[in-house]
Amino acid sequence: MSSRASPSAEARDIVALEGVTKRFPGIVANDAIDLSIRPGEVHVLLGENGAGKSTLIGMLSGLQQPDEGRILVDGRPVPITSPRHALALGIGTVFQHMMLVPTLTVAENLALGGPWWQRPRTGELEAHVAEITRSLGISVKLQARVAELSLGEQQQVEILRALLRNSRLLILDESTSMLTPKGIDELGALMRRLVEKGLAIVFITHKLKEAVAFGDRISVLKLGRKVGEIPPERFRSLGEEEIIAEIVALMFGRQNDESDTKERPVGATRTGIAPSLQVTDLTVAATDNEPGLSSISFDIRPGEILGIAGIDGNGQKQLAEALAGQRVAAGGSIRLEGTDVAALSVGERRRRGLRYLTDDRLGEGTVGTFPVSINFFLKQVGQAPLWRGGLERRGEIDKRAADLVREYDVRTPSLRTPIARLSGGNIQKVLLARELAEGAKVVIFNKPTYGLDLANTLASRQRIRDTAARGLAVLLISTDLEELLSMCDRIAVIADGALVGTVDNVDDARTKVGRLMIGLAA
Amino acid sequence: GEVKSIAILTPEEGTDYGWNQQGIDAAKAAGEAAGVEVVVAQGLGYGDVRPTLRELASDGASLLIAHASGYNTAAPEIAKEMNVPVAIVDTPNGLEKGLVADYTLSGHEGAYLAGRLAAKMSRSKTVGVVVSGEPPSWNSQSGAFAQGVKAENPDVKIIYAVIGPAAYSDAAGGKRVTESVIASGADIIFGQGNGSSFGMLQAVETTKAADGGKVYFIDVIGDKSPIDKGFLLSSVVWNIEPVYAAMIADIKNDTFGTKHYAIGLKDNSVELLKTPAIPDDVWSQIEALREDIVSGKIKVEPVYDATAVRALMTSVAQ
Amino acid sequence: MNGLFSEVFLSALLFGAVTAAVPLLLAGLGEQMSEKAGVLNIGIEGMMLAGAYLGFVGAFYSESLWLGFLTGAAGGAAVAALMALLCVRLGLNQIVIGIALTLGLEGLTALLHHFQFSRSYPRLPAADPTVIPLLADIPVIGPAFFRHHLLVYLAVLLVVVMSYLYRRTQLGLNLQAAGDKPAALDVAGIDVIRTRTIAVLTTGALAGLGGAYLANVGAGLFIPFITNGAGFLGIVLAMLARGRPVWVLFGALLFGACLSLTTAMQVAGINIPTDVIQMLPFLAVMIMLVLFGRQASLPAALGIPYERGAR
Amino acid sequence: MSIDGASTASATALDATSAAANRRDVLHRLLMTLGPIVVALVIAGCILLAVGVDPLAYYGYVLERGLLSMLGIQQTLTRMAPLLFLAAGLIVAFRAGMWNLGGDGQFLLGAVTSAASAPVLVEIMPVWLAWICAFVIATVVAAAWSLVPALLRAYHGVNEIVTTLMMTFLGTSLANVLVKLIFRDPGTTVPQTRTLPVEERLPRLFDTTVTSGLLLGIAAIVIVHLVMTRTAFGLKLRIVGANPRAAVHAGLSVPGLTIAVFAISAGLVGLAGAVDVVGVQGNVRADWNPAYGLAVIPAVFLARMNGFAAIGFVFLLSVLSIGGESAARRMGVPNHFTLVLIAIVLIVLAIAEYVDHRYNQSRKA
Ligand SMILES: Nc1ncnc2c1ncn2[C@@H]1O[C@H](COP(=O)(O)OP(=O)(O)OP(=O)(O)O)[C@@H](O)[C@H]1O
Ligand SMILES: Nc1ncnc2c1ncn2[C@@H]1O[C@H](COP(=O)(O)OP(=O)(O)OP(=O)(O)O)[C@@H](O)[C@H]1O
Ligand SMILES: [Mg+2]
Ligand SMILES: [Mg+2]
Repeated sequence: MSSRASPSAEARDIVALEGVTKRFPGIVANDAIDLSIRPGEVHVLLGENGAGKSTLIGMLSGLQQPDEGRILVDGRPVPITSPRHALALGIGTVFQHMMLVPTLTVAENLALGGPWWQRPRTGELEAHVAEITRSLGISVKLQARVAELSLGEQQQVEILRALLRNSRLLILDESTSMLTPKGIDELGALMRRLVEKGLAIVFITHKLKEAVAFGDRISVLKLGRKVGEIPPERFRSLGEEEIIAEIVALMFGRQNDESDTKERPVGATRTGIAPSLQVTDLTVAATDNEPGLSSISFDIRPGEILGIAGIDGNGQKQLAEALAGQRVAAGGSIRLEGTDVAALSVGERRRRGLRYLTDDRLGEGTVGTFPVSINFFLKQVGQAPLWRGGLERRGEIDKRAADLVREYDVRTPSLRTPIARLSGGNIQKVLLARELAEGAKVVIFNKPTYGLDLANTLASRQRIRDTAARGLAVLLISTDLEELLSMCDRIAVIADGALVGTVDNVDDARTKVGRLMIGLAA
Repeated sequence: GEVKSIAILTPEEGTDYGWNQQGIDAAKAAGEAAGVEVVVAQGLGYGDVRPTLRELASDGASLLIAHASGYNTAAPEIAKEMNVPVAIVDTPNGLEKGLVADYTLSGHEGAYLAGRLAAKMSRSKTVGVVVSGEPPSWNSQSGAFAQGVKAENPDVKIIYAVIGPAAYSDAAGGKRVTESVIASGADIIFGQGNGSSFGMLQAVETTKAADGGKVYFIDVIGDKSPIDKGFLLSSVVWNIEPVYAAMIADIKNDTFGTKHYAIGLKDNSVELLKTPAIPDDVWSQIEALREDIVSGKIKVEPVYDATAVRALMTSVAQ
Repeated sequence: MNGLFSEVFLSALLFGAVTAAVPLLLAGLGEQMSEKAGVLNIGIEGMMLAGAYLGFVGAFYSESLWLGFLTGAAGGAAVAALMALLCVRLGLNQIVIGIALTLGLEGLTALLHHFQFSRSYPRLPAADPTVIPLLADIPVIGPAFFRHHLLVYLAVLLVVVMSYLYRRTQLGLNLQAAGDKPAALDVAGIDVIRTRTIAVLTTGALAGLGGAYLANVGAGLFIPFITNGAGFLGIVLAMLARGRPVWVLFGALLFGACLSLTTAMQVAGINIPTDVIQMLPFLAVMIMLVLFGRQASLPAALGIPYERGAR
Repeated sequence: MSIDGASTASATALDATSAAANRRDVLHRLLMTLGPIVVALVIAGCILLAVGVDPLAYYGYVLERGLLSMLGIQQTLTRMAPLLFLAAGLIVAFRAGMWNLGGDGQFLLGAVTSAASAPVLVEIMPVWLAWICAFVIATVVAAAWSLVPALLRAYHGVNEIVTTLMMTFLGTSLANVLVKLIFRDPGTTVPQTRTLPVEERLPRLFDTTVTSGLLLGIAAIVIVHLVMTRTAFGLKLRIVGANPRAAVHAGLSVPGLTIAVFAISAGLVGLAGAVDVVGVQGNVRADWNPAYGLAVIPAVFLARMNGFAAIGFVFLLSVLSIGGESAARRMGVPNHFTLVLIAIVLIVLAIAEYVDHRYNQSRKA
């Protein structure tokens, strides 16, 4: 797409981008992008992590200004100077990262933005909300504090807020990442209804199936450039498989989606061997805004992958943290190779081989301002050979970090780069390297591929499979059923802080797990 | 010894109608009289003055007057280090020939007279003592004031109040506390405090006594008549010039550091200020009392300790 | 001795407590607003000093107390404007700038006072009290609480107004969002920088007003360093109050009461060093914290400058 | 985008050029410090002009008396000793993300306890041992004083800004009570502790009046810098400071480290008081409070918590305070002007850092 023949924006465009370029220190996030967004269309934006999708959205919603190029609204060039301006232009956005105030209630969050002297108009709001939630098939607790909601519920609130604004252009940046399959379908149907009413929608996702199912037009970004577009005419003429093949070719330059459904040879685990991890009656008290765990029991043998399925916010995080020692258990035992570790500290559990790969990469997984090299070893600070007598051995640390960078293919400008500057996928590789370091016996993976692009997702899954193949016991927590089905030996379903059933991953597992997840017997 | 220039160091600016100003004015006057240059280092605070002392000494000052009790550790040390005479306050046993002289000044005799005056003039038979801290030199005046009141009329109540441990510049505190003391019946306030004494003065000016009449203020050390609005009854004024003049003379005679310098009623280095608010007959009685003190008929013992001063008050107040 | 504790004296003590509490109340309310919006305003002592000085100058030359309050508030707000420019707009470190402003205004007001008033020490006449009918006639309580300058009642009223603003208006939501998740406020169409700037300016105006009250009514004059750490007390009050204006009021009254207690005990002849009595309010609060110490609920983005689109 | 596969190569390349880059960096930092100071002097000079004082003469005295004259530089270096310890203590706390704003209380308690103990100790043991004991006492007392905020923060999550501020009000009063009621020298009329004789204070360096506390202070801040940047312990503290949740996740004992940070920080600040008393002051008077913390806190921030940079800023502060006092006297300006000067310098330095940061960013983009 090097030709910059600026197509004079067609009259039909609500918003058009002409040669928009955005640079950040050391990087061109958007490189001469042309894009037209039309009423009555769902315009899907696809691209790897870091391709520049969110940056583009940032400029449309007034968070950022293009360095070059221009944005046309209704055919006229308009610099979108602030989010307020964007809202006034009728551009409503659901951002990739939560944009709700955790200490305010849902209603207050929805009311945010009115004239300052007014009382928040909650009455008016309620009717309006009821109307929209009905058509969307969701329910929101208006009086609940946002901090008390699960991420999925928060995402619903954000979508609701964007709809409340009566925008002409609705932007959804990875808004399906936290929704249930049913929620996703309902959102898809709603988008359809909205575009039929004449709205324009920009929809960003990493799931190609959603893109094909909901989109009218697809644009693909790669390394900040627009590398291709499938217009509606062509979209309609192709079948799902063909479209996916085309997208994959555009995104990865590869012909086919390296099949991810490669079945794991079940039965590779040696059933005779004693379990590496035995959890009995693990209980965690509920807090004001988080569910607890009630009497969770399971065990995992060496070489086995046990999946935990369930809708987000049902105790997955509590389970992982209780196992890792970051959360106090009210009762029960956790046996690691026979010895109870329930009373041990986080560090001690790790030393004995219990590893936890968190789903919160920036929040707790890394120290964003510290260099990549140090972040590899955050959980080994003070240990030989990287530290001797408490003194840091820079050479040793850099050498080992360089090895890991090579081994795990971490793409970083240098070992000294602050890790927050890496893309999410590369941060994830650092975390993987850290948890799989020598001595691991049991590894808990919490949503290991959340937010990762296809290539990174596949690579991470392969790592996890390899881990199990090396004889480690793996607990894989995920909200993505496909992922669990493609990897696990057994899948347990968690609901309301309890395990409601465990299913062997054989032929009809999908149905059984699905039934358990919606509250039916397997 | 030869005296070319003397230097005086004060913790605050010499514009306070009080301790700092009296010191600086006196040093200037003494210097002028003796024909020596006077260097003034003011507003030095209560921190470390060694740098200033050293600098003044190396600039050739023949005498350093460290005019704050907070300076009485540093100054003798620098005297020895740089071999320059220093004068310090509140350290009677610190004398060293040729090097260190002490001038522990106490206006207690004057404060005693002020106490007599207050007791004579109080309509409510209640007087107040308000201080912003309890350094020894103030204690001795508070104590003597109480003794004076008691000697004049044992039935007069004395209310004592400290604004805060080191509330020297707390003008609002000075006003607040003084108002409370006035409310408890006092119609004459004997006030000691640096910046905070302006707050006391303000309270006196703006608060009526229980009987609806004027409340009067008795000040110490300086003379606030230039800024008075008719509420200043008197002041125990210190004149430090003779002390400094004597120091200069002693350096010249090589007798510096061999004697204590004091101020008192005798040579009028402590004086009770006469204001129009004092009726002539009362004033003549006070003059007579002054004579009695000078002649030794009345003895006023200074009390330096805060606890002892408070005890004096309580016993008076009962 | 009991004679000393007459009705008049008791009400004077309580009156004094209220007078001492008012500057703390105003400073605390101001600081609270900044903190709510995510700005840690350490420069409040400097703003109070600016308010005290300019408030006094205004009142002295215009011979109107109200004009003095106005100039005082404006003075505090002017210092706050500098803070807003540096810390909110440019995002400089709030602690560095706050301390620098405090140091600078200590020096500057002392300097100005030196050149202007250090020979004359002008003093204002007594402030006219506004007597609340009926209530003012209650023994002890009446003279203590209902014969103050009008500004005192306004300051108390301000507590109600602030509570209302925080709980019931969009402005309250905006402020809280600016402190807890500024990005969310921004994308809702409200300018975070402007919201925080308004909060900081309000803080400055309130602190300046507190300083002006301290100088004009509390002391009736201006002298260098007159605030004596009141601004820092305001910070403590605001943080302890956890976003509730009423608690600032209670805290300010507690400190005021302790100051009066100091006087009362001395007048009663109780021989405890003033240092010890001065420790009482802090001791009380520390003990409360140790006994009931709960999670501090400070805004998540407190002290962190906001930059749109940064990450 | 990312530099594929070149990570190791670029990492080593980076190391090879880092020495030269470092030198350039130091030069740059120096320029970015001196430039703003000149700007600040010009601004402050305008104020001087406004009150009718010749700024050039004023600054001449500041320079001469604070820096260039033999006497002046000695005073400046002596003033630095306690400030360095204070800065060291603050660096530990700030790097670990904890706002120890209770410096004045800790400083005074350290000062008072060392002042009370040193004169007694020198009578029963060798002088050097007495110093060490006095230092230890001051350190322990100040560290213990920080225990309440530390425990409240570690186990109840109570914000330490407010607790340390309150403890500093309390500590100042307590120090006064101690001087007035318990450690009071019976031989003086003024309430103060017994005085440590000049001969028994920390030795002076060579033939000067510079206290050897200066060397201790430099050693302290350099050690703190190295511990914070080169050791496992320092790294742990920095992790806690940069991201407490990551610290929990990494298995660090956050409460334990929090308490350690407060203890070390307060201990060093208490030591600052002890070094000032045992080295220079000799005793503590009631109501003495030099409030050094107020100027050192911003200096530490401007130094970005780097020990070596902090030495530079502390030096600058000392020059300004020693030279400023002298200049004010000679030019007939009230001493308060020094405060204004320091404030302007701090603000302009902060702005310069911002401008520098912006410039770097736009150049990289
Ligand atoms: N504020 C910023 N400062 C610096 N770099 C940024 C900033 N925002 C984005 N970038 C960089 O710009 C590039 C594009 O990022 P962007 O968030 O647009 O990617 P994306 O396509 O949305 O990825 P994802 O699928 O993970 O959401 C990335 O390399 C990112 O690091
Ligand atoms: N502030 C920055 N300065 C320099 N480079 C940056 C900065 N932020 C991001 N980058 C670079 O941008 C790239 C992608 O980062 P980004 O955080 O946008 O990824 P992402 O969009 O979240 O993608 P993913 O999560 O899939 O990896 C990385 O190579 C990173 O080095
Ligand atoms: Mg994105
Ligand atoms: Mg991402």
